[in-house]
Amino acid sequence: MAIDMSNAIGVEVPASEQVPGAPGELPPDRRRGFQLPALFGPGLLRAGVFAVLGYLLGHWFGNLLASGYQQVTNSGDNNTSIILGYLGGTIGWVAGIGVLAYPLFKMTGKEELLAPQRRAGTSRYFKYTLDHKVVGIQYMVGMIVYFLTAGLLALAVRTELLSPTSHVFGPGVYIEIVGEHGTMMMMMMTSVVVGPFGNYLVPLMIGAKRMAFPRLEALSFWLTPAAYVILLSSLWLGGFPTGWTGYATLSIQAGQGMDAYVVAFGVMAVSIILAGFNIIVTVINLRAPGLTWGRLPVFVWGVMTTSFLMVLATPVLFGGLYMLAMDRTVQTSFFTDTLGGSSYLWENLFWFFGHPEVYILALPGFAIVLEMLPVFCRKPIFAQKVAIAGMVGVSSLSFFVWQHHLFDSGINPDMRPLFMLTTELISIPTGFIFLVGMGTLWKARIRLTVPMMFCMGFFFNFLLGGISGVFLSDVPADTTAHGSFFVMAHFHYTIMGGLLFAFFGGLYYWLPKMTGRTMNQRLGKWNFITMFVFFNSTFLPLFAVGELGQPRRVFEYAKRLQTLNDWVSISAFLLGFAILLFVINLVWSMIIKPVATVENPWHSRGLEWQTTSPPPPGNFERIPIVLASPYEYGNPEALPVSDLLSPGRAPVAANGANTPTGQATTAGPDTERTS
Amino acid sequence: MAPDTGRTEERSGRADGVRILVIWLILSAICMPLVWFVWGPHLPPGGLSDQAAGQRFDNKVLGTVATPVVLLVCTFIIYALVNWRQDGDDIEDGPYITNKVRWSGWWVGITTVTVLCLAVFGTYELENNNGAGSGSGPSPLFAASGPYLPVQVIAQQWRFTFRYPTYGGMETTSLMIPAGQEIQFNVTSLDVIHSFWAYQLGVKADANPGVNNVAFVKAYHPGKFNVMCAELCGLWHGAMTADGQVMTKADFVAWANRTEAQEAPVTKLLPKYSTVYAPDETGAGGTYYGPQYPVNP
Amino acid sequence: MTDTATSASAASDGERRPVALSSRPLARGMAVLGVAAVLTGVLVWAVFAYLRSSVPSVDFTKTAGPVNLRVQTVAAIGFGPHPTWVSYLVQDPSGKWVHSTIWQLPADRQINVTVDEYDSGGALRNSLWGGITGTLDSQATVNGKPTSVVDPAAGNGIAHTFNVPDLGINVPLYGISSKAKNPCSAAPCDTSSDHTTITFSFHTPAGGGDYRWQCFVPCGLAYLNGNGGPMAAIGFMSGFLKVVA
Amino acid sequence: MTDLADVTGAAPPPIPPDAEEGLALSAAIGSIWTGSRLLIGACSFLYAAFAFTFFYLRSLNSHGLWHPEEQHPSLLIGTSATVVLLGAALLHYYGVWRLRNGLNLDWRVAAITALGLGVLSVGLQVYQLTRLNFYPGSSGYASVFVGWVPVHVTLLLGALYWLETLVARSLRVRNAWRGRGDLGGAVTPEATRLRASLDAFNYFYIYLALVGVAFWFLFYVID
Repeated sequence: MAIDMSNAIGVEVPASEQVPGAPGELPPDRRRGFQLPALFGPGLLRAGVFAVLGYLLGHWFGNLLASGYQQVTNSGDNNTSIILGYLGGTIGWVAGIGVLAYPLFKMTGKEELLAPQRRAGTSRYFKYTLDHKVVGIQYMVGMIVYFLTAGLLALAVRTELLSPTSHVFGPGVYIEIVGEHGTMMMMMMTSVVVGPFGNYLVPLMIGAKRMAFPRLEALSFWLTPAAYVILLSSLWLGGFPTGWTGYATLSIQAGQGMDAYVVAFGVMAVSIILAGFNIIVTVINLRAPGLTWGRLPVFVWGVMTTSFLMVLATPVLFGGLYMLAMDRTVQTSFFTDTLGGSSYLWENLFWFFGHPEVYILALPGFAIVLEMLPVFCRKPIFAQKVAIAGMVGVSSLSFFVWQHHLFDSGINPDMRPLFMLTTELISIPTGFIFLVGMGTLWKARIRLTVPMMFCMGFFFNFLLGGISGVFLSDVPADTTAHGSFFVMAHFHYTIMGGLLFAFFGGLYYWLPKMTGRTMNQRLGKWNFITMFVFFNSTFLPLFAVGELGQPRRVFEYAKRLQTLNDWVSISAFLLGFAILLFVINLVWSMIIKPVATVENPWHSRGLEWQTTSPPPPGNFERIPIVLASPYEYGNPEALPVSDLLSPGRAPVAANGANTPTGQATTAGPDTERTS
Repeated sequence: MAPDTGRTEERSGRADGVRILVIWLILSAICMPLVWFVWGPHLPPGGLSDQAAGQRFDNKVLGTVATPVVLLVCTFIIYALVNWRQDGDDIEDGPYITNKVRWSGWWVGITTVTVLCLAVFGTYELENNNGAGSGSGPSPLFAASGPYLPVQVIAQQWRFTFRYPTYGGMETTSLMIPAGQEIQFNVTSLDVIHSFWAYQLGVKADANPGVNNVAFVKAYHPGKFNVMCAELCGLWHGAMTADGQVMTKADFVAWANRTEAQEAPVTKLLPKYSTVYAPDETGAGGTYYGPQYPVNP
Repeated sequence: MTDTATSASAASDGERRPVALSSRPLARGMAVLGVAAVLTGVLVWAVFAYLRSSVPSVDFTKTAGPVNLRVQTVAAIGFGPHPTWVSYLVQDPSGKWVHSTIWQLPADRQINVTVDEYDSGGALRNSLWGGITGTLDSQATVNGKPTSVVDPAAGNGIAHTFNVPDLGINVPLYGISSKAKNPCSAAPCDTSSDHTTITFSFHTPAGGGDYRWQCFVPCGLAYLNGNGGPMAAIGFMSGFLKVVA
Repeated sequence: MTDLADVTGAAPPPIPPDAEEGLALSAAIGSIWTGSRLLIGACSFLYAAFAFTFFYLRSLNSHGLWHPEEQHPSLLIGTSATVVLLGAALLHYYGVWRLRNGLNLDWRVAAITALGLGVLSVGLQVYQLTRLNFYPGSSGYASVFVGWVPVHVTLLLGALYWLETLVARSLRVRNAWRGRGDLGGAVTPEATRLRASLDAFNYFYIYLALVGVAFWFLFYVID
């Protein structure tokens, strides 16, 4: 939005960097009169209070507007008041956290030239802050919480499916749980990499001291807790029966819980757009001198292509959600065929977003894995241009495949060959990623550390996910697979087996960078092994379950499929324990018994490792000049990656990052350093 | 490293490549026939109908093509993890290989050809009957070769019912079809989106409100099949099932005539057969939209 | 950042210089985490307990011989979170009206159902549900008159149906006139209000199992297609017959 | 940015702190440029969703209810709102052109007028919504119309907020920059940034006006 458009003005210049009073420069405006007592100052407490007040206000206003509707009187459901209440609550929340102060202040024509007080200590993680590293950590914690919540819901789903006929939750609550799980995973996890790693690492990798629009960045995070709470609150309004796809007209028929879906997804859509927007602008404009596009790390490429999808595809979803909200409140008829609308319209709008969305969830996984591979192979990334072409190809093709979700729907049946073609074409750029991965592994010097294990797990899982996708793209084969557990297994292989394995690998890899503490490697190995085994044991049988005729999102199923389903459920619980192992490791290694990391524990050449762990507030002592690609392993002639490795700095990074061929250095924490 | 490492690298690289290739070829040679001949005939959705058999054929082809791809990647990764490890505390750099244009070229070429072949294959299969089981909208490209029996599938929350326009427009709660004859399913919905899935027949067609979605099937022999809803449609989605049966032609005609007579009193209540049924035809609606609107779904 | 390192590794070794960590009391961290874990546990437990809580099931398996089931359908339940919704109610063996649609029935037994229908009638979305099936003799008595088909377009129309798909049962419930003088306004209704009485019998299957049942009249008023709200909520217009072997 | 891209060979001298200032400035200007274009891209996809809806529902014409003859929003109000917005955008465009020629006052007058006209356009569109002879769900056309106007109005309000901050800022710094070329000519980093923001806004405002014209064609000409 326009709110932040002109703010790139020196707000984020750290106080120490400021050159006050350049000749002719205006004296900075001081923000006097804005100092409020601590209780009313921006923060979580005020945000909570404002959110409640905003909700009440919106709810009251909605009642005022719509209480006279016949529809409201008869059903007792006032969707207008719920939607306005949620919107009011969201606005109250962000206002309370302090987002609105600056935009309102700007309207007076003043310019805030001073950076807000740099807050030290843990409390800054609970505040609206302009430090991209703090936002990155906030995102990381948030995403892990959202992931675990949705994961618990998945276990509830599997609990219900233990028996084909007797019910733990019953059909209504079961569908609520399925919808909550799906929606939370799909919408919140959209930012699972771009949020934490994108915000934290992109400036470090491009040698910048900040993001281009730090306020938008902070806002994009602070919208996520609002979306999370709104989505969960749906359960108290009777949930929503549509799953994450929200198909009209069921979504118009649904009760008030659906409003929570609409608003939460809408709020998250804004957050996604802002996050992607910020990343793109940052990468294009804030790269350090010498960081040509050819030297840009693959991770940044991946995150940037993802961001393009986020910025361009999500508005279409937003439009669709808005139409849905209009149908539910002011009673337009976008999706009602008897009044000139069409339920096909939602399917088209939703999947036009929905398919890029699944690549939003896949690309960052590619990016993380390809970024880590060279480090653990001690080889340059193989055919970097092919890798980039793969990611760009996937993201651009993803706009042209959406109707493969609608092969059986009766929409444009004569277009099916085209969409079959585009869908199958997309496996070419996806194949590039495998080429690059295998090329990098070729004759490598592999260190099988925990992040590397997750990389390998990623390749295996994504291979199965991708191959199963070919069955779905073939119309005749899709006739059976569509809408069955086969599809479900397919996208869990690509998203959970792909993205989340990469995410976990990324956490093991970069947490030392982000926190200065290292994860316990022994626990990490067990975490990987259990996760890999139980993941496959959970989802591999589901391919069979689907092909044997079990539709998705059912609370009852054929008795002959009980053995398979029970196997899957038990594996799912064990998978839950595997992830619990990660949480235990995280809490143990980060909080209870932190072990300090050595600098550059993986001996990476990456620019992000050329500064301290965690980096100082301005990331680098000075803006680095990038001299070489970060992947020049094994090249004795290669320059160091940047001029930061000049005399005066500890030699560790230089040594580890740019080991001349054959020279041995000591390894990082991957060699069992438990204390 | 010694000055001639490049050459040794190259040579040992070739040896590794050959080894991987051989392992892969052997594995593929073993697995592909297994998939095609042993697993293939048992692949879902079975052989009750022309369409189901066609889909099984597609599954068989795709499965056989996918096998070497999976094997290649797995072989490569396992080979790499076994042979190209470095252990201990020393960190040694690998060979400086940034690209091998030939490899990339071959890879891109082979994947492109494979993918295009699959797309052509899929299109061919789709246009030749095997895709006829999937919903193709109101005016499908596929046309039945001989006389066909139209059967309307009406989905509503939360049951399927079946209407036989050629038998007085009678409506039943279970689906009976004759073997050996082309059936045209006209799938529609009275409320939200459902999906008509006759699993063993290899038929799946979304039931959309106000739309007639056509699918064809030709069953080979008598047998039972399950009908399920494959698109989340609300509370009882999981229980929205129906029984189906393929009968011999004679049995079917007998059944249909008997049922038509039996159901006559109820058939009288039904609206005239039509491809879609708007809610205002019967006057039954939820009055979601206010009285100011022409119809009240 | 000047705190001493907690790590045991040698800080003097420049190459393996650990990043300095601020030392924090272990006990405090543990306490905070413990509290957080307990709170999370309680929260998760509360959420799932809330989700588990559902409509109570009413037990009719204790009686010997045929089970007499007395049911009523009302135009508006009048209490609870959704007072405007239509609903079924059932009289439990002690004679109390219970707002439940989950009925536990003995297997292989005749069930005699009496429905007091207090809601006004209307059209069916699919008129097939005007036919009576699955009951003894495929018949029901409507206000004392044996009937096998109810025309939704004639008379008062059909208010609700009682439909058990897996048992093949379908009984349309003839509605009261929309101009009835003495309609029942809040559940449970008693027979002094205008109503129709429908009786029918069916036989439960020998094996046990849960059989879902629902209404097929679009009676979820003010929801699209009339199938939202009470139609999509167990306890109002749909439920289970829990047949116990 | 990449000015120093072709550094090869030996490490160049590190960037001095004052050069970092220059880097930050060019990055900020670049960010505003990229950001505004990206904003236009994102908004285009949002508008495209509505254009798609328009043509999709029009081609389906479900139950013959795409657009019954008698359902028409007021042509007069609709046209006025579109023309006023287009006029405002063009006026502002002209104002910026004058500003480049150093005529600061012209821009200020144009910007304030454009702000006023923008508010007027918003007012007209909202007023039109209250004067419809059809209900929101009366037809496909009715839905698209009733749905689209609030979206356009909201984005327009966002743009007007942006313009307001620019005007307010320029008025506040008027005295400080007077004599050094004012907004149009001052060479301070802040003036440069403000001009970049102004240019970005200029594009966005014209974009919104053109979208308004495009949808005017959809709603009143093609209908």
